[in-house]
Amino acid sequence: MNMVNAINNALDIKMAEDKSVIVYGEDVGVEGGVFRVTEGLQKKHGVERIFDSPLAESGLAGTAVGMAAAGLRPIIEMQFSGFSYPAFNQIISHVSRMHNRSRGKYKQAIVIRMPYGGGINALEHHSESAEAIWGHIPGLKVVIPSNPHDAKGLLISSIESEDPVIYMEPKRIYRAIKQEVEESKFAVPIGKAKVIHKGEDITLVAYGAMIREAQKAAALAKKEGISVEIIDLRTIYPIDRETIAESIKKTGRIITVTEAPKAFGVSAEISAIANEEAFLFLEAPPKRVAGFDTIVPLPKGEHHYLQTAEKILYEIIRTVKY
Amino acid sequence: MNMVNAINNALDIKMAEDKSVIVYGEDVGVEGGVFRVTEGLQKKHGVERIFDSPLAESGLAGTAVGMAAAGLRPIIEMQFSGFSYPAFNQIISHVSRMHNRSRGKYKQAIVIRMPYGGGINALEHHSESAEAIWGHIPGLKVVIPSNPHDAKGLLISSIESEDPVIYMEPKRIYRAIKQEVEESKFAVPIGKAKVIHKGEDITLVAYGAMIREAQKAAALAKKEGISVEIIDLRTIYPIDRETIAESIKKTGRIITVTEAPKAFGVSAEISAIANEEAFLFLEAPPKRVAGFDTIVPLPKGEHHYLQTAEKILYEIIRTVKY
Amino acid sequence: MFKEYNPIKKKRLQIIDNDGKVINQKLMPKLDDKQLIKAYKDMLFARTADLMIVNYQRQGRIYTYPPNYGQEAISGAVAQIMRDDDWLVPAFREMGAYLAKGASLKELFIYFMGYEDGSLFKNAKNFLPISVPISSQLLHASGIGYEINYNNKDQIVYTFVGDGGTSEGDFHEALNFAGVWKAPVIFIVQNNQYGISTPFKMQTASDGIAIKALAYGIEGIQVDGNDFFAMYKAVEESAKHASGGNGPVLIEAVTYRKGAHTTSDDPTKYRTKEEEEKWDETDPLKRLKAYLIANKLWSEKEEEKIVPQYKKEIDRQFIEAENYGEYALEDVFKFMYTEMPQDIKNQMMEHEKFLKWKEARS
Amino acid sequence: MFKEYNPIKKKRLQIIDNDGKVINQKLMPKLDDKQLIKAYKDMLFARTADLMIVNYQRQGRIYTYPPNYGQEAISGAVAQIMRDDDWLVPAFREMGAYLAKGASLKELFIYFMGYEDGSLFKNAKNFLPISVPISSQLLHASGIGYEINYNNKDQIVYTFVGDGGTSEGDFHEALNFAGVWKAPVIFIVQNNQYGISTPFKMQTASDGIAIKALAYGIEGIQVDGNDFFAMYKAVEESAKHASGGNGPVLIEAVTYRKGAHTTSDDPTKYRTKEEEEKWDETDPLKRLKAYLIANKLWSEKEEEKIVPQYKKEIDRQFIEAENYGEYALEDVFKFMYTEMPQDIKNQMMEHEKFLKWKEARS
Ligand SMILES: Cc1ncc(C[n+]2csc(CCOP(=O)(O)OP(=O)(O)O)c2C)c(N)n1
Ligand SMILES: Cc1ncc(C[n+]2csc(CCOP(=O)(O)OP(=O)(O)O)c2C)c(N)n1
Ligand SMILES: [Mg+2]
Ligand SMILES: [Mg+2]
Repeated sequence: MNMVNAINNALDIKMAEDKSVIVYGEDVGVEGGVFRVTEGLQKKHGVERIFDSPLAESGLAGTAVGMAAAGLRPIIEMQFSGFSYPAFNQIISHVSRMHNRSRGKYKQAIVIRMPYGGGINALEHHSESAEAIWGHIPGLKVVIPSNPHDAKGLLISSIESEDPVIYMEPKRIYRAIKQEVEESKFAVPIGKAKVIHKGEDITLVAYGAMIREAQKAAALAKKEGISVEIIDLRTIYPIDRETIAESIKKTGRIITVTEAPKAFGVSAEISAIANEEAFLFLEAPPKRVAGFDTIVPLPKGEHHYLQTAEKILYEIIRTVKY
Repeated sequence: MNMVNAINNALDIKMAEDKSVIVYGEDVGVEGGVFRVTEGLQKKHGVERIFDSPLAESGLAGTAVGMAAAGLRPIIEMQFSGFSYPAFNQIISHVSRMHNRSRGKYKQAIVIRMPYGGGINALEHHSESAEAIWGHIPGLKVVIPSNPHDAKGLLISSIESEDPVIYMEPKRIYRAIKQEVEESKFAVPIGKAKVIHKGEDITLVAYGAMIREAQKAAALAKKEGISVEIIDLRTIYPIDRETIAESIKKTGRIITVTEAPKAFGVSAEISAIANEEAFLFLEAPPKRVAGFDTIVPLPKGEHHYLQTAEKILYEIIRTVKY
Repeated sequence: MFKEYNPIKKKRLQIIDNDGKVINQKLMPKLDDKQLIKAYKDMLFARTADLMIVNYQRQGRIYTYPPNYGQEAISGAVAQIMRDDDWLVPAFREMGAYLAKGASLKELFIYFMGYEDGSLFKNAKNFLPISVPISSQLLHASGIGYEINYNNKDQIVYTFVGDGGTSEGDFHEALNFAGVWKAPVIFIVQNNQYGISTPFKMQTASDGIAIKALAYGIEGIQVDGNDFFAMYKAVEESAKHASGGNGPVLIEAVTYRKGAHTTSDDPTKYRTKEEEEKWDETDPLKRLKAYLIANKLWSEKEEEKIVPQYKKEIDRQFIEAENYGEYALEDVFKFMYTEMPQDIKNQMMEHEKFLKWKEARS
Repeated sequence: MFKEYNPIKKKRLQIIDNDGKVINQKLMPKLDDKQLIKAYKDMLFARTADLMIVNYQRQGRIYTYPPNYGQEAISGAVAQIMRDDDWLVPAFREMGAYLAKGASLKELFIYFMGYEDGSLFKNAKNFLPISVPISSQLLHASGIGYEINYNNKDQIVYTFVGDGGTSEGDFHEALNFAGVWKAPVIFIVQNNQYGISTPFKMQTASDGIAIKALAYGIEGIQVDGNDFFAMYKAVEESAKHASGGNGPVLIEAVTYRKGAHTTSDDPTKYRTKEEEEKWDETDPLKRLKAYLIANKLWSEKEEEKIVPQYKKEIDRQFIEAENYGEYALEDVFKFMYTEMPQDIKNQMMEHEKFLKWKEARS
């Protein structure tokens, strides 16, 4: 399975299992979504359960709030994360708050799926990475898989979560990675990072499409005699401080890799956590390998912006030599 | 002048000076805004130049984009920062991007004013502090004054900025601080923090209404024999790394005070900067005195949430003893 | 009726005049005496409470409150028709509807005293909390409407918004979604002529609000919102329409906010005494009362007797609310998620440590 | 004309039939032969370019592109009327209008090849860049309209959106603001029956889009968007209306997207051949050409002669665009602010250091 198949499979399983699960969004029905993630599901589960919505993202999120309050488990798709912003008010004012506001009376078992990130030679607004913004909003969970297996397991967990989940899909690797993935249902827990590569000298924290780059960087670093530990964050919020802290306590050095803008981003949070959880173990300043504080350039300029294995290696070497 | 007077005064000066400056927003006209910040300006400058808009925040920001492209310098008011979110798409997709997208052809000399922050016993959504979100968006400048003098000077700079500015007003201290403020025009530069209290043992970085708390905490700390340096950040983005770094190099310790949620917030960015700019000088982990990662409680619970001088003192002592 | 009052005809549904005389017998809803008296009492109770809350607020015993004064017929009509199972998706200025849904005044007081607990509405089924971001709640109503159709339920959603709220994008999206989905939602716009200080003519260039229904292919009707009978009739027909699988209805209830926008507002800044007096003539309680008295269903004496009883009851609930007690630290954290994430637990524990330190110091 | 075609009458403005025969002489716009030929040539050029771009894309020489195929009469009409000083606030599917405004194909190619520089439009006055977030541009148009009134300018704003785009909240807010401000904006909805794969009937329950004008108290008109003359007439009258201080107009141009949504889309997934063929009969170029030929203003021979010339010219500009050159690192940073903040400068310098290191290593 590639990631597209895995997500489709998770949706299929949960729709089959639970009639309260419904899926809607722009073009998710007949067409199966612009990335074909929901392909075939309308045929199988019917137009009442998976359907095209009018072109209105606030409408998507706002109606989901009502459906969830009434007991459904809506899964909505934002066609691109860069087009989720018209829904911002509904998400920050209601999706994330209704449960608290009603003192637990009204659940918000909502999943908001959105492809995100750069590297696909797309038009403006199609390459955004705004996970830090969602992470900063109390009441949301924010999840990002880096491979088909996790994509499936995390989506199952997200759909089963009683609380709202922003489920961000690294579209750049939608079809880039194939894995054997169990056909039957399994869950990957939200809130747990995973050490996907053991190492001794330095910790790399990454997620989504950056995992691939981190892995390549680790391979390059190995040739330089540097042993890299890689943590796949998997959940942006609630963030897994323990796994990060433990790794730093071993390696003494940490770099966060993210394609989002640097200022006020995920990498800053991880620097702060490094300080709070493992200050005395730090042998070099926690480093941020992040996007520039600029707009993602159009395709011809995107290579300047994207984080590469070499850029990571460069910072690994600088940090180890510090 | 208190801060309300100072802002009114800055608006008045710029409106008198420059016909391209216009002001609009919900209830800013006849009524002079729900906080009376624009009181009297419609009488003076006319209904064409300062007027009530329909109740629609996306409309406010979106029309400002067009006006600014056509050469006006619109100043719009979001009645509360918690109601700026319907405008989020316009701000992130256009206000912050039009200049870059058009390669400098179309300026976005827009000021978006918004009262923010807690402590006024308000209804839900009236106590938000989302400056980190604005700070994370490339293309915006984000400014927060802590006193009438700076409020005026920073607003003058914001209106004169060729680039868009999110100008956040700590409504809790709208009328709490009175100062002698020059009646004539002066500017406080965007992007420059200010050391407002010299000290030796520890640095407090704060802004907006938290400056008062920081000052009280510094006074309390003094009694404990701790000398505190206070930096008033004044600009969230572009953030003044130099002033922060210099102070840490002297004190070796830093605490950021903010009323916004902690995770992925301003205080994380400052922790990251501390690492990047002054790692070898750090004698204790940079600390975040921030809001909980929760929704600001309604008035009866707000005391739990708000940062107080005592809470800051508590963390000062812990950090100094570290 | 929707044909007869199609908004393009620019007619406003009215059944009694300002003196309570029936001027449209044909459309007079069938209500028996008991029902009529109950309706009036509901409105009277709501108004009594409303005026008292404004006083409580002046005494500093409650925070900001948005008075309903002058708009009671709208909620009053809904109150008589809305069923237990129906949904109520409120804005913030329709107290009569909340009470009908099973909310207690005490809970509302607790809410406006600054506790989230006041949104729990223990005995109210299918009642969302008050929604502050203008118009955003309308989409929730459309979503619930989808659920009702999806599960073939016999329910209707009642939702409220103000005239100012019709300018928000969410108003448009909510009516559009509901139209496409044929969702059984009754959108009630309380056109009280102002959004805070902004007069209706600055909200939109359209001729009223009911006409906006045409943009969504749904029924719309403009109603004299200060005429209880007209409101009753409109809501009754709308409920039939929506229940019958015919989709949503937009009701424009033309009314006037006799009080301030909220207790922090001063309307003398932006409107005239003359205007207020003109609208006073249309007062909804006055009109229904005149009708009842003319029909020997009510008397000044009864009113003089009952109002003090109401006041006592309201005050009792208010004092109960005032004794609601401490806002526990845990309440800040407890409902953020169904289960508290470790991070949030830690933040709470750290804060408790600080509180202990603080106590020890003092 | 706006009265005659008031949307509540459910009439669609049409002037020629599918064979190019005039069926509405009364409203036939007055255009001389030269103007007519120019209009057709503009449309022919746009279509030729459009089809070539789709091919370039297949060859991997340009990125995603949204074809205009089938919708050329709409931009074609605007192109004849829009003045140098007027504003054009585009969506992304009205190439003919861009060219009329002074944009070059070369610039458009540069844009779709992935350079921001392609949005500079050096010779185009008052032309905002292509706007990708659906409907968001409409508010910019309303804002510009305010500026025009504010400074008493003699200008009009032309802005475009699709049928799908009418569902967005920004559509509502833009028309509402423009209505209240009496802004001289012409909102042109290209109702091409689909928003990507979503058919119009799933966007809204309303009977067409023109009727939505009533919600804003502005003029609206439904036009056969594949009829050049009808579009011309509608735009001409709208421009007069807006110039005269009467506020905005909403034009619904009923058309069909003959091509794919973008070059990444496959319409066979969601629509039938029969439907496509039915619409083929209404093709705007075919119809105008038939009119011209019948009036001896054009011939197949002329067309055969001119199309290859167009192709050559288009290819020349395309190749020039292909040689546009490197995207300098600085271009990522340079336009973020009027002056680069130190932080951003530092980020650029740090990246240059890395690039040097990388070069040294290899
Ligand atoms: C999105 C949003 N913007 C602004 C506000 C501030 N605000 C509260 S009430 C109000 C006016 C509402 O007017 P209207 O819709 O007519 O309702 P009314 O108060 O008259 O009942 C405003 C602007 C808000 N609550 N939400
Ligand atoms: C806010 C937003 N949401 C989603 C998209 C993705 N998207 C691009 S074009 C499109 C459909 C537009 O349909 P319509 O408005 O009818 O215009 P058309 O493409 O038919 O010209 C969608 C959903 C977007 N660009 N912006
Ligand atoms: Mg109102
Ligand atoms: Mg379309």
